[in-house]
Amino acid sequence: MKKVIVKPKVLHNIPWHYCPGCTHGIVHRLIAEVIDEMDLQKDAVGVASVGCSCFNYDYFDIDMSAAAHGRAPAVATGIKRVQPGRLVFTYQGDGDLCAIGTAEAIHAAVRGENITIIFYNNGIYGMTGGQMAPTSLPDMKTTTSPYGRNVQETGFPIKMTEMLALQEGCVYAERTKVSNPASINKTKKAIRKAFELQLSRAGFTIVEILGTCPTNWGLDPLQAIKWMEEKLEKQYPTGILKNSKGDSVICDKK
Amino acid sequence: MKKVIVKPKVLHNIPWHYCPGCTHGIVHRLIAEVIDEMDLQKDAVGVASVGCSCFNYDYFDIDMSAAAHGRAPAVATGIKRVQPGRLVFTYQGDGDLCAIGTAEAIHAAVRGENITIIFYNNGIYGMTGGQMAPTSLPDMKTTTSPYGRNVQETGFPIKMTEMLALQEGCVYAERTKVSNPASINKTKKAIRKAFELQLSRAGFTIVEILGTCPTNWGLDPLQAIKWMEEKLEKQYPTGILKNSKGDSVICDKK
Amino acid sequence: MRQEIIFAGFGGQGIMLMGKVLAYAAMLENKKVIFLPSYGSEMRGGTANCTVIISDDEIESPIAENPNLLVAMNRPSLQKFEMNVITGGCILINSSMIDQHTSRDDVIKKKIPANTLAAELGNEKVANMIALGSVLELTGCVSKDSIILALKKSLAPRHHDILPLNKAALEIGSERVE
Amino acid sequence: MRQEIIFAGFGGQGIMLMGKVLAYAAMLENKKVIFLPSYGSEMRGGTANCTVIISDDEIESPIAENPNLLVAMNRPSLQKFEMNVITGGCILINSSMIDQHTSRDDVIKKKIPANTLAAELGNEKVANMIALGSVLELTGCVSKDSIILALKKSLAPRHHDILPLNKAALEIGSERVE
Amino acid sequence: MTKVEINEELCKGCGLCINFCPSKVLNYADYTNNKGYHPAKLINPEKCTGCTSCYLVCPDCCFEIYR
Amino acid sequence: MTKVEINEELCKGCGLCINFCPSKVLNYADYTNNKGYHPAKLINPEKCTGCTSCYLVCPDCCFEIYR
Amino acid sequence: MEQVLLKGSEAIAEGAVLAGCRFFFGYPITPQNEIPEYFARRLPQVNGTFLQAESEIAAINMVYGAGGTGARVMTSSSSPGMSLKQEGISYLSCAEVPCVIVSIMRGGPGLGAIQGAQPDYFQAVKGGGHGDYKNIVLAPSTVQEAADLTYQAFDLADKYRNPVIILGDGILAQMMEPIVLPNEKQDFPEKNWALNLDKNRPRNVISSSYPIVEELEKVIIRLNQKAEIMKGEVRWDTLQVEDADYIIVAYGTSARIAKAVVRQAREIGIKLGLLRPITLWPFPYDAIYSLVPQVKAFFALEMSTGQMIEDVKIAIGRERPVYHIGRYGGVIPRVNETLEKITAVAKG
Amino acid sequence: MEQVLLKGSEAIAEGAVLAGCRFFFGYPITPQNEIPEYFARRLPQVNGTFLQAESEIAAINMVYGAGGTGARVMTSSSSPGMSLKQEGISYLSCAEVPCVIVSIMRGGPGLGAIQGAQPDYFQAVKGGGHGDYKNIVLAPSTVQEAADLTYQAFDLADKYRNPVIILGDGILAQMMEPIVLPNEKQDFPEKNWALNLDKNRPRNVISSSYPIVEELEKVIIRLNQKAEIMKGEVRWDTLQVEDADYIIVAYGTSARIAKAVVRQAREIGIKLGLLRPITLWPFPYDAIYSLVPQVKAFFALEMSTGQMIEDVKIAIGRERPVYHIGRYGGVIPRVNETLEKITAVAKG
Ligand SMILES: Cc1ncc(C[n+]2csc(CCOP(=O)(O)OP(=O)(O)O)c2C)c(N)n1
Ligand SMILES: Cc1ncc(C[n+]2csc(CCOP(=O)(O)OP(=O)(O)O)c2C)c(N)n1
Ligand code: SF4
Ligand code: SF4
Ligand code: SF4
Ligand code: SF4
Ligand code: SF4
Ligand code: SF4
Ligand SMILES: [Mg+2]
Ligand SMILES: [Mg+2]
Repeated sequence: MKKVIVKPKVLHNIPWHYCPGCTHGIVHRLIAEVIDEMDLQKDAVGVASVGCSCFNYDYFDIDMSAAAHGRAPAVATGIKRVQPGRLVFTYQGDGDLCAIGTAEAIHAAVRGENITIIFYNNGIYGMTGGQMAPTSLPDMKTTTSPYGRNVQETGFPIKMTEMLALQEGCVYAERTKVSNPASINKTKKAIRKAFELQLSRAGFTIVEILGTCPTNWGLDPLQAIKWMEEKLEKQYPTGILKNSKGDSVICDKK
Repeated sequence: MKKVIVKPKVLHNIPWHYCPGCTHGIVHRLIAEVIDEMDLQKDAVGVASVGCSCFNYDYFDIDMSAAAHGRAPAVATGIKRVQPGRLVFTYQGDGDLCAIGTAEAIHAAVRGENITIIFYNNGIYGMTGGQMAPTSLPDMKTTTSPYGRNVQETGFPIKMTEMLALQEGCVYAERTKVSNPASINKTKKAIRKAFELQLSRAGFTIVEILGTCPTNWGLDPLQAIKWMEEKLEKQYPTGILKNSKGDSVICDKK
Repeated sequence: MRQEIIFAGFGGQGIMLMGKVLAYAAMLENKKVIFLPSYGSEMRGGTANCTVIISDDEIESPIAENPNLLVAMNRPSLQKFEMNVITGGCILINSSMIDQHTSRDDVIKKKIPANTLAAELGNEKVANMIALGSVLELTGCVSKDSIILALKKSLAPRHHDILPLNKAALEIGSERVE
Repeated sequence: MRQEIIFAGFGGQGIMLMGKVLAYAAMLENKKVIFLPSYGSEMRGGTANCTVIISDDEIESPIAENPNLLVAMNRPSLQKFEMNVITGGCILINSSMIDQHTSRDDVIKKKIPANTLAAELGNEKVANMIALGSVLELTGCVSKDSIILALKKSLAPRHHDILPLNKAALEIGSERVE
Repeated sequence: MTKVEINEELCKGCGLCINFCPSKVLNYADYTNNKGYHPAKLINPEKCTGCTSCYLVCPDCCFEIYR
Repeated sequence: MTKVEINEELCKGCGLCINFCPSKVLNYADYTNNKGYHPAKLINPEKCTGCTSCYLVCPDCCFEIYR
Repeated sequence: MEQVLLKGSEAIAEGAVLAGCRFFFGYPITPQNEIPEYFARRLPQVNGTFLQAESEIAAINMVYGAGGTGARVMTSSSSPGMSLKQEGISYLSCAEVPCVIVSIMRGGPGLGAIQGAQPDYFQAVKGGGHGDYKNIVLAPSTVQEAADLTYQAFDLADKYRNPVIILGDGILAQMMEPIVLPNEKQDFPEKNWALNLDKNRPRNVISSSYPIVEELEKVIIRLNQKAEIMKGEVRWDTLQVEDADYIIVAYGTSARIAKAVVRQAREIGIKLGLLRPITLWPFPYDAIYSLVPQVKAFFALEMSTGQMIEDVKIAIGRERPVYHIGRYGGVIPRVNETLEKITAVAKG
Repeated sequence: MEQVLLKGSEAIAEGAVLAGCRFFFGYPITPQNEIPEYFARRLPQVNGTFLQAESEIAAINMVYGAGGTGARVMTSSSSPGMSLKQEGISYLSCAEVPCVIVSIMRGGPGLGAIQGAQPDYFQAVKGGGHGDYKNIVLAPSTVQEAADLTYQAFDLADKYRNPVIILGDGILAQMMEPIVLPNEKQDFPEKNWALNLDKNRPRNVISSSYPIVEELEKVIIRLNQKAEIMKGEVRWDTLQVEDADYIIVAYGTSARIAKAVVRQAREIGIKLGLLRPITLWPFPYDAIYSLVPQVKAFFALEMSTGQMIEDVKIAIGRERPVYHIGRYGGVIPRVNETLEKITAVAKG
């Protein structure tokens, strides 16, 4: 019998610290699969950010740099400028990317920095215990919006990937989700596409992936998947937001 | 004989430190005129930023707060949250707003903060001696792009106001210029519109004003005006980018 | 009198609540008390633990340096903390979740099948209160009444209907510990 | 020998260049030298000034505490700096731009109509070199040749055609100072 | 013929594989692993079509699939 | 009838008013002000229409206009 | 006087609310998340405003804005976040905007670990920001003190028009103790320097910009004179120093451990005393120096590799040895290991 | 050995280029704009990369990325910008990423003034960031030294895998002096810890995150041991200390003024000497202490209200008086006013 599918080679064989059913793990595996398939283990550098995924430098068996909260795109820029031939990607949560790291992400896009941001959007600060993120949904209850996110006081969910897509330096922006086998395969394709564009030096690429946080959403893993599809995806429709080296450009959907 | 037009009441009667022909002064006067006309001297608080305009707290005879570089929208937020009834505006250059202050501006827009940003865009860091800004034009020579802004290395001019306009919390965004009497009058109308919307608590408003920096552009004041209209405006077309309490919404012009 | 107790288990077992309620009860009895939770990334992957120190005198160091009781609600917790208990101290094991016992022979070994008994009471969630009942029995650090009062004061009135169940749990815990 | 010279005027008069060229020339003569420009927001609104200290011995403090020469290229500069010059020092005035003279009577007063003379030479821009010529005449701190060499070394070869004009300016400056 | 292996010690009992297996091959084990979770278990291995859905949705990389 | 006054000490001689005056009322003075600039000056005051263009474009608020 | 059981973080937040603080701007970071979370629940109940900023930098600058209006305002963070606030703190000090800033230290440097530690003493006390400025730094060591000192911090801030820093650690923030809360404050000082919409006064300006150096120098001299006056707020606590041969100097959580060490040392016949600075700035130099004649050696117990010890050294000079005792990165010093180190010195 | 006339900023930048620095990330701020501007012109000529970041924070984190690959990399800023870099500096130190950071001090706090001053000593030397870390801090006092110390800083950074800070002020950065440049460096150390694409080694990780406190403690202890070794790099200079009754301690621009004061003091019969720390961390405590027996009093001349003076106090204890002399906010101390203050003490 042939091994058909096993843990990707670039993943260390250690258990992950994520909560049961948290889809961070799925996204990690997808990245690893793409690196394996593109045979980039020695050519890839990952930049870990600060959030639940902050220990993922232990999980990927590739060169890794662990950035300060929000600064992964700047760190990736530093690496890429020295080693323009390498695949450089960041892995960032919505708190990391859309709050404290807003400027670093936007300016990486403005510069058309040849890096890829893998943006894990679960609409909440997972690591720190479920505070409101700029991506949290209207009326969503979190530990810092205990009465529900009041849009009058705190605004509407940020349009982050849309902003990045707006910049000329951004050549590819897609939003996907990891809620079932089909969408997981689609996410993998998006990651591969972004990596390929990066290696062809086309410019800045981002894949936003809707994921879960069962723990801080207060839902069990399956309910969380459902909530993601019903609520999160409604706010953040999946699809290609920009593909300036390809064809369709969907920008502001409103 | 009646005084028809004199220096607005809320401007202190002291000379300004701006270089000859620098249009910062025009914009100051327009803000002052609107405050006068709306009779808001005691109700307005201005937030000065860091750039050539950083001493403008000395020029306006209203309560003023001088913010750290890039942080004026956060300072304005702090003020507005305590005193929601006041007119709170920031005055920011393109370096201040589009580089170091990117996140603060975007999140003020995301929150729909009831403040107005007056954004003076001269495509360069004036105060510090003519360095490249995220708004500098492709191939533009500055002290930090001595061989011209290389878009491959440093990207294309940032779409700042477009990004702000993209957020739901932003209700009004207009780009104007101050290159002749007509456009100056138009700018004044835009400022007034933004202030009125703010006072009606509609949300975040921004007026981007194309202005000159004769000194660091290496041009005399008249040449500078021309360059602004010929080059800067080409990159940054004037017009209403968002008016969600009115009608037309022009977003990504691409 | 001074008690240093470690409560340990996984998230969802109500570990923090056990500690907090005990601390509250101690306060109600005018004792000196400190509650110190573990926190942060330790809690990812599901482990949770906290310590309570109760004393008649001022509690100086907030760290339980010489715990005299470990309440181990699941297997990894036992492994993690069993060596911390002082000689002559006690290890209370939730025997519904842990099939072995500690290898230490210089401590008192106690068992309570907390989940099983809770299920019998009709609500697995009160396993923690059952274990807490055992703690009261073993240490006598506060009275059951104080615990009930603490629960009452910390719960919103609309939740007071669960008090009888908790009281029953405490009692079973103190009776059935062995 | 030690010279502390202040050059002051408005932006566009080539004030910094005067100082830098003088400093360069001093270096070429193997003297100790320091050039210190004013900078930053002082320069908005058009004022500019710098100091040059030339000495045979080590220059310790980079600040010209006892300037023995002020070169005032416009009116506000004279007002700003005239009180700084030491007793017995000298104030050189660009009489094309300044119609009065210093009120100090404990200093030597000198004049050069730098702009007028520069215009006569056909290029108002060399007013600074004319004033610098006067400085050389008044202080003897470096030779004209060193200045020319300094200019030559600091200009790209394609600009060397302006050297004769500058040389002429220096000479006029040293001749016509009064 | 397909063989599916589950690394029970990595499993956190989230149930995603169980839910997404189109052939109802999987369910929770009645025992707990060392971490205290009820791991997923093949209850109808013969029904497995090798569709890899379980592998795809498992957040903890517990699956290996052979054909 | 219009009267235009220029505050010469505020003027920095930028020339914007001169350029934008549709009636060619303005030009540089041949003297300099205290800062050293040649200020703007009314050379044809009688031609002034009171259009306020000069006021509008002046960055240093040098103008007052009376009617 | 009813007792309540509160976490250190909650005590800080409630102390602030009772002191009239109605505005909080912050950004989540462990181990102080309970502070913003408490405010998020509590402030809407008292017509206050809780706002989660997009970053620590935005938060501190919102404090600058709100504080400039005269409102009682607070922010809180932990080590990496506090580093980001340093520019803002320098601005607040220079512009003399009263506010309270809570720094809950964790293991550093870098991302470090989230357990309690004390390695940000230098940052808080010497000034991690740029320029010459001084902020009062209060170091609570119990949950009761966390509430009380925060409560008082607002008065101190207003009294001196100066930021006040509460310096705690993860242990203090996370532990619960029974405490008695202070009464709700009713009277607040007038602030005619503020942007407070008083239509009868001339406009005000809040700024830290002084382009003319002579003016800036005057401001710095004035701030320095104010700092001299603020030195009068110095506070410390002592335990069994009267007859002590040896003194531990320790603050915050370390001081609690030190207390136990003192008790145990006495039990084995070592005359140990404790001096606990409550204000870290101003530091109780004189109080410490006054112990020199009677004392053989000093110990600085810190959860850092040695920061406060420098102030102890400045206090006592080279007249007595000062030994550093510490654990790092979130490891808490044990009573017995600390005692061992002291015994080793005491028994020679 | 040809002399060139350079600004301090340019000397720093060219010193870096000659030391093999090929990457610069920075953000404009007066009075150090000539550093990025020099790199913007120069680096493209040597196949290097100059990148103007969107902020100081981005710049320091780009340094973290680039330094992690093993490249020689630099950033520079001035006071407010340096405050913003503190989080990043803490990360760099903890992750042991070698790099050179130039801090050109101006008048602060707040926006302050842009003229040269020295009020960021604490920030650079004690650590404005969070956590226990130590960086070597070099304080050039001439343009020649600006080039030389920057040149050497890269070797120090690589030798210890540690950031090195060049601490100067606006005067140093802006003034021009004739200098002789060092030779272009040819040999560079191997860096097998770096993300350097060496396909024959296992992967590397650059991180400052240690969630398990015991591990973090080990790292801190190791960093602390490294700091002890780095103390061997202490450097200072003296002028006429042999027979001195009084000593000025001063660094950077202040030390130049102090030199003139020493000369003039000697002229009026006061035996004054100068001790000039070249490394501010490690600080020359022993060198200063060794002067105590012969010296009646010490003076700390600083363009701040008193920061380095604390280290002088630690050095000498309370055995001799230490007087602070300073001007602030961008005002430069005058030779004669300084001499007067010293004379007042010397003449009693
Ligand atoms: C400067 C700084 N501020 C705050 C934090 C605390 N912090 C750690 S993770 C995090 C948010 C994580 O949320 P997100 O990026 O959405 O990731 P998730 O955990 O949801 O995957 C925060 C605020 C920090 N480590 N550093
Ligand atoms: C934290 C910080 N970084 C950098 C600076 C230096 N600085 C002052 S003004 C300025 C840029 C100003 O440019 P812009 O905002 O475009 O205003 P302009 O002068 O062109 O009107 C910079 C970088 C500063 N003061 N503070
Ligand atoms: S807290 Fe949320 S995001 Fe973090 S590991 Fe748990 S489920 Fe995943
Ligand atoms: S430098 Fe430019 S922006 Fe600044 S005052 Fe001068 S012309 Fe205006
Ligand atoms: S491979 Fe498909 S059918 Fe087989 S167990 Fe997995 S999900 Fe079920
Ligand atoms: S998806 Fe993975 S972790 Fe979840 S139950 Fe199945 S095997 Fe276990
Ligand atoms: S008002 Fe009009 S016509 Fe009169 S001077 Fe001004 S611009 Fe000219
Ligand atoms: S526009 Fe104003 S400043 Fe310019 S020349 Fe005319 S009056 Fe003078
Ligand atoms: Mg998240
Ligand atoms: Mg600008």
